[in-house]
Amino acid sequence: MNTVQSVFGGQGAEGAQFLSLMTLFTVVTTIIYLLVLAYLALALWRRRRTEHTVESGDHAAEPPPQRTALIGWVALVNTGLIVLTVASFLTDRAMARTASSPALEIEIIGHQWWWDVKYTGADPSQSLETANELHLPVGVPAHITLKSADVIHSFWVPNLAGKQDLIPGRQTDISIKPTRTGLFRSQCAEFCGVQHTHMALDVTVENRADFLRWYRAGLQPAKAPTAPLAKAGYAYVMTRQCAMCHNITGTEAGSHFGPDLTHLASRRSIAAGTLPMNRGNLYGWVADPQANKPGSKMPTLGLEPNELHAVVAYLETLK
Amino acid sequence: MAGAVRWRLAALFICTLLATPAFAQTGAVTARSVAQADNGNWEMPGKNVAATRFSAMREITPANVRNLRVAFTASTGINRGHEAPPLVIGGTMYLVTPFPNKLIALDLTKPGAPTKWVFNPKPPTAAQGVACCDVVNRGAVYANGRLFFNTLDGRTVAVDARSGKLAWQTKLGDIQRGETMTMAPTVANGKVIVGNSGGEMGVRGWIAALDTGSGRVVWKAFNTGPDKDVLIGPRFRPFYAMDRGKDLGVKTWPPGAWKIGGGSVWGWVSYDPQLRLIYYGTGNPGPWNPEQRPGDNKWTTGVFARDVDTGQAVWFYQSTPHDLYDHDDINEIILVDMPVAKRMRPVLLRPARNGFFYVHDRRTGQLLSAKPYSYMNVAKGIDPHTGRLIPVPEKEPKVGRVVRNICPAAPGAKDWNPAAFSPITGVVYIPHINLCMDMGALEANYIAGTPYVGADVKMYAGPGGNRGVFTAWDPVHARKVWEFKEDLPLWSPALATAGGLVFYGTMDGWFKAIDQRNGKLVWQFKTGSGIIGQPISYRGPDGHQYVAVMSGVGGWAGAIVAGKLDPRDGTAALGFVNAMKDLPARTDAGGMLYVFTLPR
Amino acid sequence: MSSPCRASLALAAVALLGGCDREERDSRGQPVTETVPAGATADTIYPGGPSGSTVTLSPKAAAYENNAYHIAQGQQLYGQMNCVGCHAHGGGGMGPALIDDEWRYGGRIEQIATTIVEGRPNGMPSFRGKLTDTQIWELAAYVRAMSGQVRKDAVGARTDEPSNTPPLTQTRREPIVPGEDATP
Amino acid sequence: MSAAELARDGPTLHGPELAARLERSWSRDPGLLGWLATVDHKEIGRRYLVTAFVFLALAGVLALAMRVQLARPDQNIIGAARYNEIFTMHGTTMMFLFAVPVMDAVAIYLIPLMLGTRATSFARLNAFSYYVYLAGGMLLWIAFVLNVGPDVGWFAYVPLSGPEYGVGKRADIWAQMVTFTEVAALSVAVVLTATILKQRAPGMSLDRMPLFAWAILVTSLMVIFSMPSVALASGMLLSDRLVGTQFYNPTENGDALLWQHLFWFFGHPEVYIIFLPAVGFVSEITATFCRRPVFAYPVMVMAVVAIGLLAFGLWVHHMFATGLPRVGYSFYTAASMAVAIPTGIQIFCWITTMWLGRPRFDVPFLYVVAFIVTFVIGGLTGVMVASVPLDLQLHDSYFIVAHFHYVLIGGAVFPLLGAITYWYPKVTGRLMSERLGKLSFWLLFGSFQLTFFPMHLSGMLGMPRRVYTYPAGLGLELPNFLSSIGAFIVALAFVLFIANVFLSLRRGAIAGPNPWKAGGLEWATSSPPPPYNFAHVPSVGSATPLWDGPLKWMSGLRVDEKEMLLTTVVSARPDLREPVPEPSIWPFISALALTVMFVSSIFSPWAVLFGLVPLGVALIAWFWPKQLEPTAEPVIE
Repeated sequence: MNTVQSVFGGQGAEGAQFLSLMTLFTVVTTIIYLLVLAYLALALWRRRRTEHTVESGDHAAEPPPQRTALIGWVALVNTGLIVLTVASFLTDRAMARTASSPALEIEIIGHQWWWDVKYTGADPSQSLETANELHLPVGVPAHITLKSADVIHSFWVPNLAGKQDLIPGRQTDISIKPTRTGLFRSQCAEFCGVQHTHMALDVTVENRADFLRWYRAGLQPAKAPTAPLAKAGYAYVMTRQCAMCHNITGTEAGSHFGPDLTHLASRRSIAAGTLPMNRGNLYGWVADPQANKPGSKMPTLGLEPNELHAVVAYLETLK
Repeated sequence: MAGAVRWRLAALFICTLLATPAFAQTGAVTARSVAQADNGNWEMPGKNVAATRFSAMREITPANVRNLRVAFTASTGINRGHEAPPLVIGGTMYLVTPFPNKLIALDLTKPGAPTKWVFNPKPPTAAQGVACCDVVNRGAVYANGRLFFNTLDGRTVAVDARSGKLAWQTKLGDIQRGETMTMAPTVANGKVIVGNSGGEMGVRGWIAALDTGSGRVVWKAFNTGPDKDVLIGPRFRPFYAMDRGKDLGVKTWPPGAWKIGGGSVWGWVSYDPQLRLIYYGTGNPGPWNPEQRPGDNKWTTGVFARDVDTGQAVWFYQSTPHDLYDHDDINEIILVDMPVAKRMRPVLLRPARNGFFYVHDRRTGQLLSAKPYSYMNVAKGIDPHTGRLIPVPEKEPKVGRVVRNICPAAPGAKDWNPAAFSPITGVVYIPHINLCMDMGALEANYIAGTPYVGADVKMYAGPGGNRGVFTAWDPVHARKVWEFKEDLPLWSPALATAGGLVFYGTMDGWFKAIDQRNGKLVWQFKTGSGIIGQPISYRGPDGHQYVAVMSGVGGWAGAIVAGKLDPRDGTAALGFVNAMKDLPARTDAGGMLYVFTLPR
Repeated sequence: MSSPCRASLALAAVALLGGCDREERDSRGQPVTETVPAGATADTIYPGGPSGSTVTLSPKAAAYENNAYHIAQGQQLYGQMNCVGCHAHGGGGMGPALIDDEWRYGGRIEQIATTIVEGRPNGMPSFRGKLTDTQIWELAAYVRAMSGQVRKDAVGARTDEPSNTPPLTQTRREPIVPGEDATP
Repeated sequence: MSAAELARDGPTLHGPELAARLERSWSRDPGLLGWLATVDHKEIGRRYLVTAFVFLALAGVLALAMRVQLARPDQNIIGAARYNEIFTMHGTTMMFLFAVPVMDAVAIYLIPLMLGTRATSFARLNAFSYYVYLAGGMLLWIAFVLNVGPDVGWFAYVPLSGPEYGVGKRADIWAQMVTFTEVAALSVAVVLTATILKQRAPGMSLDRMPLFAWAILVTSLMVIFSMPSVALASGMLLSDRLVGTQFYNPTENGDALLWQHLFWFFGHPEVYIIFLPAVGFVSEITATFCRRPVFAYPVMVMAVVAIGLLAFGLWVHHMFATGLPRVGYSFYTAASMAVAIPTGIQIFCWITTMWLGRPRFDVPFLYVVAFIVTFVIGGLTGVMVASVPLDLQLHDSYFIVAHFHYVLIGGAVFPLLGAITYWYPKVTGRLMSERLGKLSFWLLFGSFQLTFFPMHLSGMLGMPRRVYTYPAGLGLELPNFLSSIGAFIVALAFVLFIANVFLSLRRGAIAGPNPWKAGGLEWATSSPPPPYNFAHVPSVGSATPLWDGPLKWMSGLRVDEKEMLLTTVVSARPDLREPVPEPSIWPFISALALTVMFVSSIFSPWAVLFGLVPLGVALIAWFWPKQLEPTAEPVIE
């Protein structure tokens, strides 16, 4: 059983509430199901003392015990459903309460097939923008505002909480209070086009100190490369196709059509979870993105080998 | 040098005092200009460093203006927007044309004013690709025998006024990053003050002072970024708390956004010789989409006062923190002395683009009055204690939703075309516009050298259906004296004369004169193309009063004609085409100087 | 199925055969032998008369001209590569209008592609090396769609952004008479 | 000719001579034109059935293709774009071209026989509906073959299916197919409602009507009230895509959720439109194979009506993740829970019928038992996803795929297969083989669980819907592999069932009028029934007429003209004689004109205008009144 992307994880406050409600529902529904099966089995294979069939002449008869059994059954079903409804309503309210005092404001904008994650706050100069990754401090309730830039997507981290759709023209939100640290994987849950499959998000829940260290590192602009190969890569990225679509804070590249690459090398995956982050995959992705993620908006650039080495060398400096 | 200036000021007081009773309102103590005396020349676009645009010539009066006739005309041979004023120094008139920015000298002493010489700075044609709102130039300035003006590709050029030879030129802007220069420089204390334009191209705004002799950059101050770039030091004491703090040029922006945050200086610079301070406004923050740049976005859309010699900032007032609607604050700044609570105070008057008429004490930047001079529904007013604009929240543009009926529209209640101040009536004559717009914000991508706007705009006439308004504003009592409607937006500046007239032009080519006291139309003349040029008045070699203006439609409002745009797309020319669909039928492009005088 | 059904099915298949290439999605943009013909200028005078057949269209034109997928990608690139900043939604601004029938440098798809690659002296930036060949041809296909040159069933009616140009499906076809492209 | 000389089916005319006279006036002329012009509900019902099963087979093949692609992680057998087309076609075909039409098919065939009448009302409208349905299906599948098939999901959420992101004509074709199928479904609903309310055998008052007829009545009313919602939604989508209106453009104050509300207001009643006829099948089969009428008839009827009403009140549970106010959601949680009560009651009554009766384990009854075992699991997972906190985790995951396959295949397809086995002798005159039936049943039941139960697990392991592949290492390999294996066995079971249907056509045992000794009126006529169904109109004294003593027959209907008897709505007392429309080619031509109009209106809005002219001509010809000789109306004794 994987612990990275599963509703059984329960590492978030909402996730835990989901598990307890799910067990209650499963128990009640299983009891009802067993009752039905038992009644069915008995009805089919019981030794017949009396029968009310056409052959026995009184097929229209409806003996009273069955009528009372029917009323009893309706009562049982009603009470079962009422119990479940009330339990569901109470759990829903409990989940809503975590939204009461958010300490972390995050804004996630869904694009066709990647996630734009912004840590906004009172002080705009301390806001951080990254892509396809979400870091959360454990125990701190985070309020995430969800917007979409094109079609409807759905933000779902099974281990932490339920999903919420990202709808163009509307602003939905979700509150998550992670209770245990860990590395999780989230995936878009609303069909959003050709590459809906490869629109994942790496979620990292860490203790407060690690989170602040990551956050401060994220605020630093990209360091200028020093190695000659990386410098050649930097020149290619700034003067050719890459700067037309990507943003690398601290450099000339400032377009938001594609994901932010400022700290690409410190992420766990490439292209919204399509490939795990390592040198080989960086080569594979930059050389021919259409092979790994056909239909993605990143075109196959047709790089010369030396250009490819240079670009990958530069990308690896974007820690 | 200082002594001479003071003497001339005294002389001016005396003659204005004499003139005042003839036209004074009933007993009101009017504002008085601090400008130098009028020597009949027109040496800088604002007529003087106080930017009053007031000519002391009194030969043409409402009585005889009826028979004003054309003295001579001259064609510039260029069909774009002519926003520059003709300059007259001695017997020569100098014209600066839109791109390719020719400087033409006409000899006024000979009949028909033949051309003496033409100076061609030859800016590269590619510069036209990064000029956001028509390839205009707002004029040159004359000082110590030289003419200084900017070329579209970002060069400040000094030309010897007699020979037309190049004295020096300094490269300041880079068209590869979308930077152009269209403003008219100002000469203050031996320095040429210039700034860049390109707020729509993600350019970082700056203002620089060049030595008039050598063209060396004496100082340069950016309008975003850390305090050392903005030349903010110990002398900086903004009046209001919202403008105080360390490195606000970085803190009020998302990380790195200030590097492409706009705040360009493409408007007017005024200079107070006594206080040795220059006053100028900063442009809009980039991109237009406000959600992409949370925070107050210091130091955009505000007014700076700087020491002319060192460039150190003395005070700053932000008219529109976190500007939502491209309300650049670069409009003209008129320096006058005015009675405030019965005491004469040195003030500066600003009919700002966000629709408020600001009066500040020009020593400290304190806001003395700020009343709307045009219809607006995007702001509730200015909080007198904090000096902060109070926006209307539901009018804030959001990504993914169109916000409708935003008044005033992006060009504001009045765009760049400066008003005129008449010390005789103490009233500011404001030719401005009455437009509203629908605006939708989009996520903007920064690609150097391409537009960085992120908004979809569509403009239309404001309440009343008229697109232009001419307002006479009494700064002392902060109220309208009179106002009349114009069908087309007024994109031409005003000229006030001691003769009691105000001259302005309309976008379909009428050059009009109205009476300063009641705004009645007393004379008009149909020129060949729409007028967005600055009218001037000068004493000709024969001692008579002449009035001159350049006719050639263009600019942002006239882009539909100058650029031959398609009216079916209302968002064209950043939304202005939707409001000017009838303009192509009423005027065509042109480029002609008209000079008028009374018959001899 | 009984015979009449099979007959009508075959008939319908033939009728709709034209539709299949309109929606072909090749996101990779296979490189066709010939790239943008360098130096192809506006329809110009051929000294000594046009050489043989009239202007030969580039083989790529057919792949992009009426292909819905490429036009849709071109529409997104038009917004994201800041073309909308200068040309607005076809009405023009800093740049000339694109929805009218005046083509200063030629209105055929390969001429538009050449304009995008080379740039033009009066301020059109050169995107050579900045956009891939496919992207440039997709942009050229969309620019042609703005003035109604493209078949109506290949274009999307409107974008989901605020804009008030008439829907592309209703844009009246502006005639381009080969060789008579308007010059200013 | 005076009333007396008119030939009538009475004491003077009966037996084979009457049958021959009726055969002559009720049969249609042979050949293609006759085939296209038929108005016989039995022939139209058979065509619907065959066409629906063809589409089932096509969509089934697509399902297999999807399972091949998903058998192992990170496979690329089918490209992303093609896979999206395939799952869209699978969903759309199953919902719009198989599930609703196949229930209509069985209803159109059986209702007149069950009610003891000779034809359906609006017989030509019935024929028209089939052709419109066929045209819609062909439009979708021809487009799919020509690489223009929709790829936006069977629900086509905007803005993905909108003008900017829905490239080319793909989403238009989906939206127009919806227009076709909903015109067809509305027509059938009108036909069935009128037939049930006005043409029941004399004496069959509302409380003696077969439970299947009740189910079809409620289903038809649900169609009439829900289909216009999706018609409006798809019409607005088409105008957005073609003429540039702003209904769904969020930036111009349109709203992406408007589509979801309108679609699901139709979407949830739609799944009950598929489920309620199956409830009718189960009631009929349970009654016959337990040898007694279903327990608590009025409670069963009230349950069906309750489901019909409640179905309109809970569509927002499809939209729990769209950020609507959370207190509002809890009303829909309560409504979704409430709809489980009538279903629970029905389950109890069926089992009580088995308890009181003596169940005979023939194939149809096996399907009913399988239905109960499977559907209740689906119903209970439905109760789970009715709760907002649970649905926020389970929505749009494979848990939901498991849930709706349990309620749709378990809840509707199992009873359908049982119904086909049960009424096959009535339609063809021969019994299906019991041995092959049981083999295909057990194979289907076992493989169904193997295929769809693991999907609950893969859903909870975070596998979203509509993904063309999944990464290794998430524990999804085993459940997906099992599902893929199961899917092929389900396909094999279907092939066996179809083989049984074809083989029994010739080799099945001769059935005779009532092989199961059932109680319904449809077993009172021969198998297969003659074109006129009943020589004499039967009259009914109880809910199960064949079980309660010999049938009484009425006479007096004309023989030389097609005529049927209308009865009053509540107590079914004889009311009027109604002439039955003659076969006519015009419904087919009207359907053709409608098809040309709908298909060409995808390409140009003017087609809507110009297309009305041929359609108008065809409709006028269709409704042109028939010249009946004026005859006095005798009073029936």
